[in-house]
Amino acid sequence: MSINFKQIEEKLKSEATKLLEEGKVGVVLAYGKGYDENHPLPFVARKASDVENIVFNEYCTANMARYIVRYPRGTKIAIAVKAADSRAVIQLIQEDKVKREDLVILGIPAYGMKNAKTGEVVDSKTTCGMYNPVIYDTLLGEEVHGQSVVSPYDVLAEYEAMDKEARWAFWKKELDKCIRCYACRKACPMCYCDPCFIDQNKPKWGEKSPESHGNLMYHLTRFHHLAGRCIDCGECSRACPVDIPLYLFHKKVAKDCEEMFGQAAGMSIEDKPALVNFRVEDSDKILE
Amino acid sequence: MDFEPKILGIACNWCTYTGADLAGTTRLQYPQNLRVVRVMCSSRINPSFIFRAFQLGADGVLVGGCHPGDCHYNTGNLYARRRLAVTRKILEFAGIEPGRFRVEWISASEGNKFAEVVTEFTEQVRNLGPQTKFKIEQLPTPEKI
Amino acid sequence: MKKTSINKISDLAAELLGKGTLVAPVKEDAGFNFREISNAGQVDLNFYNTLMSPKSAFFPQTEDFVRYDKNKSVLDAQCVDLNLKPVFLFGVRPCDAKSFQIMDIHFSGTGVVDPYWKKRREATTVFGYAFDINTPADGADFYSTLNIGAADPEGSDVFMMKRGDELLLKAVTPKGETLLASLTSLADASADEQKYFDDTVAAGRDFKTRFTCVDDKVIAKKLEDLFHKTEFWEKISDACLSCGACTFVCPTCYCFDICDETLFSKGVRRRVWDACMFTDFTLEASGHNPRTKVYQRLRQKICHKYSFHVRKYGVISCVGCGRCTRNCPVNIDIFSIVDEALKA
Amino acid sequence: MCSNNPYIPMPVEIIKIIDEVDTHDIKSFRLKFMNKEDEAKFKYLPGQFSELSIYGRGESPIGIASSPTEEGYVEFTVQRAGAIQPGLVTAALHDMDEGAKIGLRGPLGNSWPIEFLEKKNIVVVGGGFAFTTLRSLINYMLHKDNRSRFGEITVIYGARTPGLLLYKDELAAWEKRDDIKTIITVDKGDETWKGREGFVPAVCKDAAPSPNNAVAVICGPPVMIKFTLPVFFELGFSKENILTSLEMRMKCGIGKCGRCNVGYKYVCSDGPVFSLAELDELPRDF
Repeated sequence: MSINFKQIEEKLKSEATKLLEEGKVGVVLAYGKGYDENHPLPFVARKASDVENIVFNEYCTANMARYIVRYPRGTKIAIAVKAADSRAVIQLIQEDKVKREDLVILGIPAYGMKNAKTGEVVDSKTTCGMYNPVIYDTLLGEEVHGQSVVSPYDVLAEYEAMDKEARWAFWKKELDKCIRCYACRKACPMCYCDPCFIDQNKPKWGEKSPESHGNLMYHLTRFHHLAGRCIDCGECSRACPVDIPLYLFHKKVAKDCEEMFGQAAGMSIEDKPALVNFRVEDSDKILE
Repeated sequence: MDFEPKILGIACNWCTYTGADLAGTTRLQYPQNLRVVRVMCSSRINPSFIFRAFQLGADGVLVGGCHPGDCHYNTGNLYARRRLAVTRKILEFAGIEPGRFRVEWISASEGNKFAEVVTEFTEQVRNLGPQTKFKIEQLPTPEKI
Repeated sequence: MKKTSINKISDLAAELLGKGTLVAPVKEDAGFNFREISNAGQVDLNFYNTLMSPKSAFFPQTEDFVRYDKNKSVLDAQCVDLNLKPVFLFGVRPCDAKSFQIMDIHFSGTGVVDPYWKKRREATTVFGYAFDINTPADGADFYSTLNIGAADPEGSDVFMMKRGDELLLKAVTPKGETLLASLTSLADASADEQKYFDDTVAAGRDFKTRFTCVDDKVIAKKLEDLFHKTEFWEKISDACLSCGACTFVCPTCYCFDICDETLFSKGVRRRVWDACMFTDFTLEASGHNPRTKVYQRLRQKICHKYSFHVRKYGVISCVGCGRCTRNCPVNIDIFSIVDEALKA
Repeated sequence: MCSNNPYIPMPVEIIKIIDEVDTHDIKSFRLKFMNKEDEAKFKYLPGQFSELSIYGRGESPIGIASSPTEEGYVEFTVQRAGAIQPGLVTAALHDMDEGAKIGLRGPLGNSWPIEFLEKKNIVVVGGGFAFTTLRSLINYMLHKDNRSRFGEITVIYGARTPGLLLYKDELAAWEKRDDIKTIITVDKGDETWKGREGFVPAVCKDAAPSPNNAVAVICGPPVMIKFTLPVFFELGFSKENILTSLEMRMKCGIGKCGRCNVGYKYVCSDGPVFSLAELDELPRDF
């Protein structure tokens, strides 16, 4: 069985038309035509007549949850989500950035998505590796079953096995490449702070120039800010023009959080984000 | 040459800082490598403080707070515990020796524990040697073309 | 006109290295980039185009102005000098070579002259490098739309092109002429090769990608008229994340910030690339920010390149290299936006 | 690289600090050049601005408040900024004492068009803190060598409270002179205030300066400008004869860094002074 992208696109269009015509939502966040087939754009349909421009194919990797916070509170939004994107939506609901009742979630079960820049398949190596959306109102297509499930943390084994000197050398090399275009934080559905800590001038956490120490400060703090919140969609790494494997660090922190706090990000709207929560019985072992 | 580590201590106002005072008034000896910054609660500690301390040349960072359950603000240190646990993991994955960062719960009456922890931690950091990974040696002039 | 064999390119590189600093494309993880060459063997001409633009040879991401000590008097601040050896910027694609001329207008052609740009520009000899005439485009670029040929020597001092296993080099400016004459690792080209060179330059002009006939003035006027049509810009910017990737890779984006970076008391005042897509780009100390919304910033970017720049300097500030399109995290294509604006 | 480099500030010394208002967040700084040749080079006209530069903090574009006719120093009136992001430079300036040394880059931008203003009646309208370059202009015109070059001068200046009026001594001196008509108003007076109360637009309406051979120079907070302009249109001033000075975030001050553009004009190098007619050509993006 493979994913029938054309069918999903048709369903997406008909759902979007219905929702817009009935006035149930003000905007539909989906994907639209880009400058060629392999480069679809995030697209916002506001009227039923916009719907014809919606597309869905294997290159529609963008996480549309990024755009939710852009609309004023109370806007009725329909959003097309894949597995990781749905977790981002849940996380945003947990953080009270959007209300569940303001959202119509159109779930898309999918695998075999491709990175538009490199053409590589996007799988559990760079993302959470799930196939089915965790939350949805309407499922566009059939749930995927029978695909082999690979732990998203398998890819970490190689790096965890490195000794700390090698790991530092690896991260130093990778983070030194950073040109501070901030595509990672802008592509991230969880990075909605304005201003971002790195843009503050008092206290000034990092310099604006792309030097090692500023880059380190920016990225480490960003990893920390996303601890227990990162839903492993891999957008940051795909957005990066200089190909820094940011997903590795995010995965590592997500894995640790899951182990320590017994909770993965964006799996249930009942949860609270791990770091703004505690249990009295949390063990001091986590500090050792 | 003997290496004298520079250690940043971040202590909560209500317990650890008072504990440090007690250690002082009871004339307990502990190494002078610790520079203490007082914060109102261990949950006030922004993880960036710790990253920044390492960047500015700290060889180790010691965080002190009230015992879980004894927080002056009821729950502050319970949040801090989770947060600092993550900080620790991040430092470790980036390649900083975990022994350079320590969180201890020290109450206002535990002057001797404060002295013990500082002594022990200083020795530990001394054995790890200077921290060079994060430290900014000077403002570099990158010839990035 | 001169020539050399492609597999002897390292000899040429070595000779240039002996004369000064060589900056040439090097293969890295994310793609090719212009880097200062330390070993002649590093030079690799098997690239389509570099990830980052070569503007950094003249306008590096950070340029130090002054070194100071906060605890000392302002009189003790030291101005950072630029000591440049001759620089050879090797393997610049025609569209990027053109971008230098456009940036010249801004930095050294009008108003106050930027001393850093001027000095670096004077020290540099640009070796242009024609696109492979068989595969001159990759779908994202549209330089031909802006009247730049696939083998356009304009903007280069020396222009190079491949012919089979040979690399042909022709001087375009007197500076290039003097340099070529002094290089011993090159052989003289035959009349046949001369003809091939000229034919290719001509053929490069005929090559068209994604072509919409455009007149600078028409676009500029159209965008000016569209400026206050908020719905248009909102629609265009729906997908935009307002990150700085497009501006940082762009060969003609010149916005910068002047920052004081201090460590303890010592510091340096430097300029650093900035991007009009950042929220704090226009944030005033009073708290007022004229461009708080994504559409305002994207509008500024597009209009600046295609309208304001034409009005101010008479030329579009875009060379169609396609880098912004290639590197946009959400596949926004500047050409499509302009195209849509023309239709709107 | 170091000489004639437009990015390198000239060293200046703060020779006098004047606390201007009762909220103590606006101070005037008198600066003296430490190098004679810098002073000789620093030739400016009213309306221009400079970058005040403090190493380690940054630079701030500030309008020149003194008139070129005042010799031996340049004066800047600076408000401590920091509503949203802390204003690093202005805060540092306010904490400085007389004798401190800072950097100065300028003069930058265009000036009030003196030649255009010559032989005309000038109506100067200012509001609050935006009076600095207007004060420069007024002092310039009032100088004994220059007074005959201009027609009647009317100054309308308003602030929120009497304590917030800038340059109080000079205002008093102008009120005594008979070659300048000075109207001072405050939004709300206090017990000791004997002058006029009311908003600037209303005062302008009352004063009703004649548009004949007259130019209005208006500077103030956006809300004041918004309501004052219609008054002047009603009085019969044309857009060419209303001048104002714009504000944008600036860094380089010489039209290179690309952030202060309004349409195709850079406020720092093509402005900050524009006539309304010029502004009409530009998109509303400020």
